[in-house]
Amino acid sequence: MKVKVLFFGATADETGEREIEVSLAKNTKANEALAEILEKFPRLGEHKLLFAVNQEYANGAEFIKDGDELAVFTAVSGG
Amino acid sequence: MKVKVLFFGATADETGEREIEVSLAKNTKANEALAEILEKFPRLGEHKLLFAVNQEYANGAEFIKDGDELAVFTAVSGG
Amino acid sequence: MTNDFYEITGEPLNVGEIARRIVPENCGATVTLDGYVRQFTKGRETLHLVYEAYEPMALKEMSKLIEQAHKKFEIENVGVVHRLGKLKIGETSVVISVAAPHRRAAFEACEWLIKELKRTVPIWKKEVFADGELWIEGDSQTENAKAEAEFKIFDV
Amino acid sequence: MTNDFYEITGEPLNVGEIARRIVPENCGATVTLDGYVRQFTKGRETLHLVYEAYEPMALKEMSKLIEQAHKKFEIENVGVVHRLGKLKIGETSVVISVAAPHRRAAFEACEWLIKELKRTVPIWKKEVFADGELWIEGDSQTENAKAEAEFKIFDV
Repeated sequence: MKVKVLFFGATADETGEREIEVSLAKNTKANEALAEILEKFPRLGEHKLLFAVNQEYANGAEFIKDGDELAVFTAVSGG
Repeated sequence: MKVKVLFFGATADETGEREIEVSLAKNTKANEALAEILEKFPRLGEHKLLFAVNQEYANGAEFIKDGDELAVFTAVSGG
Repeated sequence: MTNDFYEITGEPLNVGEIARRIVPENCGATVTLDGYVRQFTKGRETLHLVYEAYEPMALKEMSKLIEQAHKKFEIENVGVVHRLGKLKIGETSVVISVAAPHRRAAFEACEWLIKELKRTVPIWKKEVFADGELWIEGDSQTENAKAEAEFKIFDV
Repeated sequence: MTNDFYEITGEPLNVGEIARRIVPENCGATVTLDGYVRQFTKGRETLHLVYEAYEPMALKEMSKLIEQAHKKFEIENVGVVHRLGKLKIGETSVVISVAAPHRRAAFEACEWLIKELKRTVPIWKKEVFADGELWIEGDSQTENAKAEAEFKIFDV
């Protein structure tokens, strides 16, 4: 299955990407998906990361579905 | 000695005055001055009053001097 | 150097303009209290309000409050502006704006300033209803009680 | 019926206009937090800032915060507006305005909303200095620690 992965701010700078498509095996969990993304972009590992699935914060246990929108970003700093 | 007495809001309505001149004996204290004012305008007694001498809140023990500016008003309600 | 101001005016108040005037270069947050005329008080409809002040004393008391606020809280600038005269429903009667390096102090100082202003600054509000009008005496039961504890209220 | 709004915009923010939009007929006070670009952070001079958002998620999170605020506090209306893009020194980055029948609730809700916005809404700030630039990661040590406790931070 294919998912979209978004990067913002520091993670967009580290990866040089703002949006990529990633192929995942069926029944992949959020934490496994993140591990695959980190394999592609090891420098992301230098940051404390937050991870969202379909615009909701993920705790890692969620099952990813085909077409999901994932996002990897650093701790927020708005305000 | 002569002093100026100011009224505002409810006390101006009760007395029908905004500013009067009052003659006081020498060495009159603030609470005595207020008592004299109340004698002139007994309906002021229906209100809880605050009293200022020269634009400072008075506790009653202050000695009034010639030319002082006294003010009699109800609990404030700005804001 | 602080950049405080305190004013009494008969003109309409512009909340944003007041908040902007106290923004210092090294601060991160401004907290602003904007008080305005309610249409209904305990179910009774207010047509408009009239504010009156003992102006020179009110300005002195406002100045004292700002001075005390600087001692109590780590704040940079304070602006306090109160409107006088006839106010329509929804019009702003008072604006208090506080800028501070840390927002916690700005929130605390702003809340303290409005509480103290309502207790100590000689300004009075008259509510005008369809069937009469009433000078409001004191902000509320609670705050009246506090006023009595500190000033002498002459209850004859 | 509340009259809340939450927005993300590239346009300059008008604090007074935002505060005005939430004024209801039966409320007496609005509290507004106005956050803006500091010139100096820990002694280093910031030339300007750039804010970026994960916009659809940021709007969802803002909507959730407003919903939670209505449950936690007795408030009437809330307005939250965050600016994006390049901001000059002194320009407002965020405005949070809360109207309530009693000012205590407005102060509490406004302070809670800015704290939570800085912790949960996916918006990031880049500080641009004369000699480089830096994406800020998390609001502060303290608030980061709180974020970790609630969301899972993936520290690989």
